[in-house]
Amino acid sequence: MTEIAATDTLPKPKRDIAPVLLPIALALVMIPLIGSVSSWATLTVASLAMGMMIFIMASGLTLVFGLMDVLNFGHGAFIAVGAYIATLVLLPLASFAQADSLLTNLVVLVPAALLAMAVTAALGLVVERVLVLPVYGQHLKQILMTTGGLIVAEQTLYALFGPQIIPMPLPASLRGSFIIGDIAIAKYRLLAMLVGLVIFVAIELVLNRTKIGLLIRAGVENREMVESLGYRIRRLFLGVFMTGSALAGLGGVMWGLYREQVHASIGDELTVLVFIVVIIGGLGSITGCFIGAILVAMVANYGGFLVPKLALVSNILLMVSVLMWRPRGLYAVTSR
Amino acid sequence: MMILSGDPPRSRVLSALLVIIMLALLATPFIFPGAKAMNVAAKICIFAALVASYDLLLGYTGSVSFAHTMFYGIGSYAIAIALYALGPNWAAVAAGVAAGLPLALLLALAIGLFSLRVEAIFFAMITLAVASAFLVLASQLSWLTGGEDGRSFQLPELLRPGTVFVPKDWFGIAINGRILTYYIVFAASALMILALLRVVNSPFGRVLQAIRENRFRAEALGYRTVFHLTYANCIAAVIAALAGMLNALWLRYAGPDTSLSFSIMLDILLMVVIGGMGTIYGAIIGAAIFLLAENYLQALMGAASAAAAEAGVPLLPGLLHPDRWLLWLGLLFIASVYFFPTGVVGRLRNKPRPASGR
Amino acid sequence: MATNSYWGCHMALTLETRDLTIRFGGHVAVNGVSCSFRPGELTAIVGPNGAGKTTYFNLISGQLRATSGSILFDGTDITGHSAPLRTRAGLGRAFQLTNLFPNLSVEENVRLAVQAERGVHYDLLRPWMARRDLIARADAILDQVALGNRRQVAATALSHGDQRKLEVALMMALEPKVFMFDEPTAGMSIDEVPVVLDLIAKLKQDTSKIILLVEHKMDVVRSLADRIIVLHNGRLVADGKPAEVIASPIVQEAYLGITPGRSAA
Amino acid sequence: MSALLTLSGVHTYVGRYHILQGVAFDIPEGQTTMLLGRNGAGKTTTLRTIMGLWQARSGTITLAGARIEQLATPDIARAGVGYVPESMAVFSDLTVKENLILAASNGPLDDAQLAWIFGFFPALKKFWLSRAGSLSGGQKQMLSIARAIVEPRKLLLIDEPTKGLAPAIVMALIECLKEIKRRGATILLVEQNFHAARELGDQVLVMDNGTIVHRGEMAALAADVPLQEHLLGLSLEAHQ
Repeated sequence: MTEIAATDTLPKPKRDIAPVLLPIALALVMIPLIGSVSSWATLTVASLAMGMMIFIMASGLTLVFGLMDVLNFGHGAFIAVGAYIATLVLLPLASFAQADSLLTNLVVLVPAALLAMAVTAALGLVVERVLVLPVYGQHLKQILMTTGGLIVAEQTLYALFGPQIIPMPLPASLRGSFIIGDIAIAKYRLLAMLVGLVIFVAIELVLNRTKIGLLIRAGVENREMVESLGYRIRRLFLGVFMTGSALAGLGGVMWGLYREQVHASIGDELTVLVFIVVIIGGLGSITGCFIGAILVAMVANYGGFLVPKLALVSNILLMVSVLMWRPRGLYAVTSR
Repeated sequence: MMILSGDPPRSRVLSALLVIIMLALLATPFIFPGAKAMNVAAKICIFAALVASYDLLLGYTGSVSFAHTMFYGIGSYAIAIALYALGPNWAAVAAGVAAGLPLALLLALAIGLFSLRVEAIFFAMITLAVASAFLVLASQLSWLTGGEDGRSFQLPELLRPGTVFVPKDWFGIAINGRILTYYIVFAASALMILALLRVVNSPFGRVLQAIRENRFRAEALGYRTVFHLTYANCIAAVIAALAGMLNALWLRYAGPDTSLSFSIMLDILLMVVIGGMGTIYGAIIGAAIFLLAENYLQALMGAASAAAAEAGVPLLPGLLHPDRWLLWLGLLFIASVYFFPTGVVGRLRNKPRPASGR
Repeated sequence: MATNSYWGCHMALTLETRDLTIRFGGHVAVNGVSCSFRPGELTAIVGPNGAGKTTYFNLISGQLRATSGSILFDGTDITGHSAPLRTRAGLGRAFQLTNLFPNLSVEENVRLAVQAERGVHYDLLRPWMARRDLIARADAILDQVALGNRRQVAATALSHGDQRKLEVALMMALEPKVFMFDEPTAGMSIDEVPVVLDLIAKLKQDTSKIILLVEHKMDVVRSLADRIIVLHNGRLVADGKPAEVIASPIVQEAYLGITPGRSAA
Repeated sequence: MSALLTLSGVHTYVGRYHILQGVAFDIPEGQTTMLLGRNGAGKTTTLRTIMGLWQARSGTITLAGARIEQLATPDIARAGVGYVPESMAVFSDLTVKENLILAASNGPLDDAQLAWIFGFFPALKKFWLSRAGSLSGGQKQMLSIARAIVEPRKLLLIDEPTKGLAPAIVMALIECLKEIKRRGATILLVEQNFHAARELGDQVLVMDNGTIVHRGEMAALAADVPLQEHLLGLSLEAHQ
């Protein structure tokens, strides 16, 4: 393969890094406001962990919109389904989960997560075929159909699992915190950060280093041309939709463990959060989604600490101020 | 014709249905005595108006808003809080109206103007986010709103059941404050629906349809569409708030579950889609079908569920349980968006005119 | 030509672009076009595909904003005005791709334009049927464009030719001072063309109006235009009477890429 | 001389518009066929219908003996049709290299392919790792054509490649297309620029109102001024 040195290139477009600096600046500004470094560190870690979980849930939604211009208002259903499915494994095998060995814990945790992802991916397949396929290109009907899907999914969960809150205790080895100096970092938050980061890096690698990723990026820009080059974009899209659903399911499992309980309405709650994140990030942008998730989590955590009253509307304020700055979100996808 | 603003039902079956519903609602206190029937009838009136105001947005401008219950809730809470705080008198009612309507108007204006700055496709998501924040706010500010418990209050003397105008022995039914309240609800709802019918059939309403059909061209004709859309948003919000006020007066209570919750938003969506988007009449049909079904079919579901449980059929009892009512509605909703996007009214109107009508 | 008497008149309507330029990225779609248009004169704008004709139209009617240069209309600089504002000032525009309200009826389409012209924007307390004045005006226009018998038909159900007529009707309803036609006969079958040409010819009789026409078909241009301007690669390369412009060697050579008589050799 | 592509009785609707009204023609193998006609005659619709981007409502399209009118666009592409749309449609967020990798169906490009592409379009070598969006119009057009010829194609559909390009670039582009021709490609080329059409065409089809109104040798049309006047006189470009 001949590699040609890119010395003689056209002026490269400047990388737009202002949005990346935003959460960093926000974190730094908070140090004096919060006063105590240890509280600040705990809050920052909590923000990052929460942000990663939200990112995992939101990434699929934003990709699906970017690639196929489909607004999925039922995305929250995958989150709830994922969490419930995990309890099917975690609760019967509670003795494994509560054993004091990390290995034994993982023996139940990993299959639980994998099962949740498999089920939500399969559900994604059905949703795409039944609800989304007939209404391509019609935003209004997409919103209505997928909202209907959300109701049905939520109600089915009630019917199958009952309306009560199901406890979802953290495995024993993930409880507690690491203490560094006077800073306590919860183990589970570290895990959440790690998983989120791995997924972010994985998505970025797939998008930027593989042919599938190349196809997705090209498809976001011009679907017809991708087809004209001989690629079946419908299949690619179905793949992305299922992956997005599976990630939402994984996010649901992680959120359930984070809250240590599951309820069918977590779909509703998180739908709103996820929407705010993808709007802030710019519909269709993974990087924007990542930053948006961290910002939302930071505002929730710092805001909840500093002015608990304001925490109620903090997400709205965040969304409004970001959109006032950039009406199409942090990283607007240019083709639409 | 003038009262219907030149937009008659245009279908014999539809006209008949509407007349039947109107007459039934008008006569409910006399022909279906009992608190339950009156409650259902009052709710149909209120929701018909509420859904019609939502139709102004969804059907006539083509924008999906999830914040409609927020305005409904503002109306409900304004009345409830005012009567709770100022006591059961007409001044309190007036105060509630004077506080609630401007608040709804301002919020609608703010949302409208803000969403103009951003991408049109964000509108549905932004309204969802704002509405959910408002819901949280309402349940958290419990010193004002009573939190999850909501606010119960006393009605002014005139509207109380104890106030009897015509004693029982005249018609067999006592004409009391409760019945007066019912007719206030009925008349106010009818007025609101007629007003909305006027709005959508006015020159302004035509512009809204034009924007829905082809926004670019509407602007090329010289319409500043952003103002029209914001205006429509404000009208819908004010009507929704008024419907909320009626709701509070009827229930003597305002709380998150009766006026703000997301499930009411879903009910509104279902009613407007089932009835028929972009018709206003669809709101009446949708509200009547939905609420009758909700109140009377649920009992049927309960019986079926019990029977299935007795027969030992697995899963079915859970699925047929009255609490799973929304599950079936959700399925119905998907099916109607897919198969009957024009709803009942659209279907009836599209049908060839009956032979006798030619 | 009935136009000469107007040239000396200082009170007459004016439309002028000065150094009008728009860039899309690195591409200069319209490049420093200065031109003024006079009432009572139909100016045809011609040029090859991609020459910038429609872009030039969009700049004048406000669908696009100029990168630099200015547009003067009736003594006012309208460069910064939005499209609705320009429409209200009297710039009427018919679109190249038919651009109607597809699910509204023919009469509703025209009434919307009449209503816009009369400035009836927020009248929401009177029903449509009470506005006899608007309805009568719309009916009159429909009769003028020979669509009177199709009032109740949804715009989307019309034939292509009828849709173009409706498009012209919308513009007439706006009673503009400037009529801008963007390929009014594009995609029409042969028998539909004369109706639209007649309509434009009728409009021409009112010598207080400015009429601009983007057109490919030379027979149309020849039969209607009093003046031709030629755009090429975004620049104005020729301006004059039809016969002169078509014959001019600059246009033949530089713009057509064909030297007269040589192609046969 | 065998026909590589045959259209017969093709009708295409776009929305409610009946654009192609019974289009029928043959494309002989190894030749360049020009598709001429005024704006709105249906030229682009013809290419899009062949490519499957708009579905023909009736009629048949045969490519090398196989019916393709029912196939989806990707399958038509795989059957060997390369498409260069009017708007060029390069992926502007992707680099030149990535644009070409997508066009190569079997993984990365090999040296021979690269040499062949760079032979035609040296500019692409120069801007190999730049974003395609930052290229000039002419360079984008070249990238778009390069993308269509990276893989051997039975048939190339090219829609108005010279549109909006400066005269010098048009000349260079014509040379490139001539070279592609010399190597035996079969091309269906939509063109408004009569000069370019005359330079490149072997055969010519003229469309009007959704049907083919003339077919013949390009050279014959180029020599016959009255016929040009008759067929194309409606458009200023061809006007003599």
